[in-house]
Amino acid sequence: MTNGWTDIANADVVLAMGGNPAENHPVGFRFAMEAKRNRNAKLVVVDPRYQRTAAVSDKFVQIRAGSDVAFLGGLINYALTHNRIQEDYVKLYTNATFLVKEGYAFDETTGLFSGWDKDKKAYTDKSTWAYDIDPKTGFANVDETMQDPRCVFQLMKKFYARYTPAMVSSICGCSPQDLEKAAEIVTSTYLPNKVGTIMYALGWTHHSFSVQLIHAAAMLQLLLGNIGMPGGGLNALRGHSNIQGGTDCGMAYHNICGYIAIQKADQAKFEDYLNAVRPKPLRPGVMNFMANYDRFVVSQYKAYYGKNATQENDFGFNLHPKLPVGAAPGTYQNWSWAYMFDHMYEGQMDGLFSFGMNPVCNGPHSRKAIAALSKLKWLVVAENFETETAAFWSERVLWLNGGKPEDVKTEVFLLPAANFAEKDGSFTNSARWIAWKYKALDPPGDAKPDQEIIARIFLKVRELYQKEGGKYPDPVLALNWWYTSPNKPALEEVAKEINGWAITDVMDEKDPKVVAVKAGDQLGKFLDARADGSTLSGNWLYIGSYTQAGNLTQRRNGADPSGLGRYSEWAFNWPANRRVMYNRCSADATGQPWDPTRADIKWNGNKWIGDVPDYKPDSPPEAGMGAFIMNPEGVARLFVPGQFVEGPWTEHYEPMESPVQNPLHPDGQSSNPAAKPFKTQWDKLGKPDEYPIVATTYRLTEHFHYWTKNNPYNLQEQPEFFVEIPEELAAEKGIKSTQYVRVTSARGSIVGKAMVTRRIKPMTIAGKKVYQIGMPIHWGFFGAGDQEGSIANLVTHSVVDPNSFAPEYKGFLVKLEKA
Amino acid sequence: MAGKVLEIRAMSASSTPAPGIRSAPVVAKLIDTSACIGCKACEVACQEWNDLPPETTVQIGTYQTMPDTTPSFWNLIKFNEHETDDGAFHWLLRKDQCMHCADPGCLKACPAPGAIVQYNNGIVDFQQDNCIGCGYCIAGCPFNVPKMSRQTKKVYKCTLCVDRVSVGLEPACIKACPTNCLTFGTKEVLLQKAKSRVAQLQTAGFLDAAVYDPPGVSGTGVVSILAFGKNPEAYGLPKDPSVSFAVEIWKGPLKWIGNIAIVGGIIGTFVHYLRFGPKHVPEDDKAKQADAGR
Amino acid sequence: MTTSRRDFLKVTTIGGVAVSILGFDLTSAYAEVREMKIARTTETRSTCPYCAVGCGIIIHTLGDKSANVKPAIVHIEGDADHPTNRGALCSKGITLKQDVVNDRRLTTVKYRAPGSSEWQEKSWDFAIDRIAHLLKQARDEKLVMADAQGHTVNALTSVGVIGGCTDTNEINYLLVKAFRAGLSIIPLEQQARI
Amino acid sequence: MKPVKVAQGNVLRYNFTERLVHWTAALSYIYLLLSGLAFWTPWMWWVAMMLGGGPVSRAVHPWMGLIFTAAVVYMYRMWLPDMRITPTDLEWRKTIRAYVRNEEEEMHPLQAARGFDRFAPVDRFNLGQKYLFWLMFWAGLTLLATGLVLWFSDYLPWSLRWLRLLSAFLHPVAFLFTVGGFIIHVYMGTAVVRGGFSSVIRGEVSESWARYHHRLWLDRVTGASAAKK
Repeated sequence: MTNGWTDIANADVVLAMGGNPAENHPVGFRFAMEAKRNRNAKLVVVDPRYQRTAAVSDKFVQIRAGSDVAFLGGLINYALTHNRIQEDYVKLYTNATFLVKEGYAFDETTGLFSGWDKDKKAYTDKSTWAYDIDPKTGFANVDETMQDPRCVFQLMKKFYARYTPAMVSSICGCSPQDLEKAAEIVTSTYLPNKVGTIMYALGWTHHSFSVQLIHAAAMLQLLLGNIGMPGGGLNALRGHSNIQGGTDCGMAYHNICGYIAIQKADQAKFEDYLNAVRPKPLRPGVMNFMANYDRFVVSQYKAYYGKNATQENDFGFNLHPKLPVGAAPGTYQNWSWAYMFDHMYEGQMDGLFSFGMNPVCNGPHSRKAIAALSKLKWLVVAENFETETAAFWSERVLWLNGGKPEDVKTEVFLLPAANFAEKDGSFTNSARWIAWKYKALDPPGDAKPDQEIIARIFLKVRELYQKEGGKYPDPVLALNWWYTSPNKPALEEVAKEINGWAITDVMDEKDPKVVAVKAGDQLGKFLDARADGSTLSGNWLYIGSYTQAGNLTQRRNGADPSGLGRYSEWAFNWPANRRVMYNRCSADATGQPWDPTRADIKWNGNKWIGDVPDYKPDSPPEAGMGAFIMNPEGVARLFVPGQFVEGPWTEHYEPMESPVQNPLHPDGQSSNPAAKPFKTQWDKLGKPDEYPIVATTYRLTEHFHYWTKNNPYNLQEQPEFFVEIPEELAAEKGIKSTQYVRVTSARGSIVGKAMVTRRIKPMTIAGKKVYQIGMPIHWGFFGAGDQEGSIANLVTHSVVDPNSFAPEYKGFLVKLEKA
Repeated sequence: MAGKVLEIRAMSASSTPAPGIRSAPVVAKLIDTSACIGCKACEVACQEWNDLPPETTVQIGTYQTMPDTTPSFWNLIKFNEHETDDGAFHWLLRKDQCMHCADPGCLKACPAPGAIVQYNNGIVDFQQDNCIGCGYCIAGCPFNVPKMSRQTKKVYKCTLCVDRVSVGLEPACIKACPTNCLTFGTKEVLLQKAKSRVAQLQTAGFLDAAVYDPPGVSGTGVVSILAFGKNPEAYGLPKDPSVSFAVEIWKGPLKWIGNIAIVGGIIGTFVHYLRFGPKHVPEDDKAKQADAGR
Repeated sequence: MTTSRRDFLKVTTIGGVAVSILGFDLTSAYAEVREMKIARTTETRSTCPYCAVGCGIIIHTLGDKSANVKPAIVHIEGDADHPTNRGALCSKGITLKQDVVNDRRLTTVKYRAPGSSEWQEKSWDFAIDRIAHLLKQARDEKLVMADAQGHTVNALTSVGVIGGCTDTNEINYLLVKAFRAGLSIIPLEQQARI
Repeated sequence: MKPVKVAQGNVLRYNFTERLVHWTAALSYIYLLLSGLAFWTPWMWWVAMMLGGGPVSRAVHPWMGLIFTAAVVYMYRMWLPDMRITPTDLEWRKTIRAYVRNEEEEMHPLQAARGFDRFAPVDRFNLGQKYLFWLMFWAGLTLLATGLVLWFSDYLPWSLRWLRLLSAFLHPVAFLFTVGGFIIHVYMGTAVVRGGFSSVIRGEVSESWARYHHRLWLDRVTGASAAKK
């Protein structure tokens, strides 16, 4: 989230799209309801189904699963053609004024950008997706009037002109009037004193074009001047209690803690790596905060390797593993989830640790996951309950793939783990609030907290290396395992380390005679970290969370003098306890708020007051530092110069399995040109003639993922798997509610009760009648009551978005029959 | 201890007036159905707080947990689909539970002294210890609320968490509700809130929006805001509920007529005896004579 | 006969009056209100482990934390002070007690030997020992120190670690620190990807 | 019925089965009445306490109801021929006022013979008894039907709730009718018509009693008087 849950109450318009907050985040959704109640805010819901959020909406539009980009394109086009954009904001805070490099082009017939290699079927040259750079200064050229045909704004207008209401209707299946009505409400926030927010979740991220989809939403919000405003922003709701903290803390193959890209094998020298993570400024005067990343990398190494990270060994640059290069030049190996399971299936892996994960259920394509796990030599699962993954070798699960337990040679350890109530520590919610929780009781029986499991495994391996030696034992032995109780590190100590402290006295950068942070003191702010090895910090983003003032994640001051739901002294909000990100945009060029009733920050002549500014606190507005301090441009990117693999703009591409050819370019590229299916025997994609129905998967409010199937109360609320089927389709197939139906995709099939409903309507897509059905996840083989193995992911495929590598759970093809 | 806090305003089958004389603010629950998202937090909050066993359910072709409330499930969100004349689709979500009527039909119909009580704060509570399981309250209720347990042969329903309310806490469902669809407070304050919310809904285009506080039962302790206020049936609510005529007659005039008749009958026979005495059978021979005489 | 009949009525009437005068007064029982079940429990502030709203919860446990008490969860309810949920919880959060107190909870280490069709109960020492050996073996065999182009790699990709999305930041950090920085494992993934 | 002389001057009015059925009905009715009164008015709640408490009374009441109805139905089978209302009954009804006022006695002995003539002769049961029988029969069936609905009240779907309400209303109405009949019956059988109570205990009545109250019946069972007539 750019903003926060409590901040949503400040919105005038809430667009819930690609998410079903009332269903999946009911308590967070209360702020949307507050906005409705207290500000008469309008709630617009765009979704494949009329669902719980739609039940309280002011405008609901049904679209086909997988057509969200077209709808957003329609909204962008509406804003641009009806001149419903906040022009001053766009000029100040986006790259709309930037000139684009000569050579950049988009072919409307093929649906491809410049740089496409027809033979290799790939973008081999992305060099034209760039700004027009002044060779002398290295800065991008701009046209403040936005009239230059090569400026981002003009190119954008032209690009999205194709997303007419008629075209959107033909792609999404909604009426043109529906689009226009929704657009009228959503774009009403273009006025400086009107703010709209977007709440999205996995309905946007589960596509083969998910990153671009979110880019489109960001473009819309930037055009309307909603980013950085209280009540605005682009808010990812996120699905797990600490999925935010997990990504913050580096649980991803491609970055280390704090979203710093992982070191690559071809970065031979430490300097190469640091240069790769520290971009050069693209405009004069910008802050370009990422230039500080050397401090954070070195501090992170110091946290890892302690005394063994020295200036001489580049602070342990070679102790840390590097991402190996890939087969194709200029690429790197991909170990993201779906790729990991593909590699596992190909026999490239020996072992897997799973801490509370259940890939047989939660990963794409359950049968492929089971086949992949069967190739492992060993599997370690730490869990609260027996899961389908832990027992994937049992006959109960294995029948899905037709195997026998004796053929599965995987050695499996199922370790009983403590749950949330049985240990302390902090969770970071989607509003980036890091909040401490306390232990209420001991785990049952022999169950152990995860820190003990991790520590004991690591220390045992270290012991083995100490005793018998082995391959490259250096990092194992060098790791700084300083905890008072090494076998069971106290999480308070870990929290201290994540924030970091000064190892030796840290001198003030302006006045080197003044000690900024005393040796042994906790770091208080980002720039307390040093690249010279005098500080350590496990995760720079969390600096400020555990300072000399104590563990700030434990703060419980509910005061909100701002009246904007900021709660600045409740827990700790990364970054730097800033509640609204990009809040410099909430004020105009002179530093005065666009809307005085919703002032997040304000220039008082000497400094910025209000929320923690997302800006240099004492840099006057006229200095023009750039509101987006993390971007080397200093502004937000409407046009993305090369960071994404499928183009600088968001174009509508059909899902990998689609009932129609892309109506935008029927003779050109239909699906995402950069998304590539895997090649194993499991990875089949269906064709619309055999699988004519669009299917989507989702959660229900009564269950949490695959956990609550162990809880009798939750099972009572939603006892069994079902398939939501439009009335018309059911009539066509002679299906009645509660009869069993079989849903089959090219990957497998699944049986469940039919829920015949008026809440999903048939659609006309590109002149063709298309039905869509929906299936909730949540059930499996293990749990309270009778579980029948109705795992929705038995029918999903594992093609992933080429930027984020998230699988396409929404909008795939199936056929439906009576069971 | 808690019992001392709440006095009794009315009691089932009471031969004397209920003892409570202290006034207490009448508490109420406001259900803004237009803000209900059907998340069912209230359903399980109720069960969890009251330690009620989970029910065994099956998928019945809707999002609704089960067709109806049960003895161990006192609070059910009903999912009603509604299409307005202009073709707009609405999912009408309503919390089905005891309405805590000011004039409770259940209490009126109940023959067991003290099995149903109404506290001075308006809460209508079933005291299972005194319940005899006759099911008359089921007949007395215009909202189909009381449910009899097959095991215990006692009737159960929402208590408005009287155990919480009596120590100054809000009911469990109220606390759980994420969207502020449920509000707890004194009825007076809640009715004001309801009024302004109805006005807001009317401005938003729901011209029929209204407060559902049926006068037929002298108002309820559970007040609902309905966007389609002219059509409570669309929510599964009776249009103009009242304690049934049959119950009113039965527990009203019929009771007095019956009592008078019974007592009158006994007195009548007694008076008859005093006045006329028994019949004497003539001696056999006299009868024979009489026979012969004919 | 007639008198006895009348006597019967007389006796019952008098008896009834006597009984109702003498007792069977139920009014004391009428006013009973159920006892507040969390009147004297211990309250622990925690955070709901489900979605990312991060609702504050209060865990009520049996006893007052005195030395001789083994706490058990009596009730879990929303934390009214928490600015996000202000006491509210959804249908999942409200049933959290069942997530903790559940007869399906794992309480012993289970081990499945290769090819076996059942679990065996094992000790922690066995599990830790065996896992460490397997992990070291994989690392010794598959760790890549340099690739074909001569780049330093020092990475292990044949062992993966998934998890952490519902565990604390500190656990996530320990996973990253121990498994990536310490044991050189590259495939570290979690729910955010899927 | 075969005339049986049981003792000198006595006639068997009720055989054992009849007495048993009568008392089954009577005792079950008394239980139903007492527990029913407890449910009817809180003033009588103490009766339920005496009967083992409210829940017990509530639990036993329907079973007693079944017994009572069974007895009533058996009586119907048993006494139907005797209970049909005949033209003679209608004749008898014309003088009911005098019957109620015991005026037959005032005439005796002076106008004994005429006195007898003032009343139409009565067969085994007089019209009042027949009314009681039919009242108890129809009320019994009503009580059974409505009682069953109330017994299984919680099984009744909400759409049939009118049935529950109707039953809740009709059950006490029918009850009140039976109470009326019961009071008169008990009063007549014990206080007014001396010998009536013992007849249903021991089964015998004196010939004169029979002649006085049920001449047609006596004539029929003895055969003789019919001839004499």
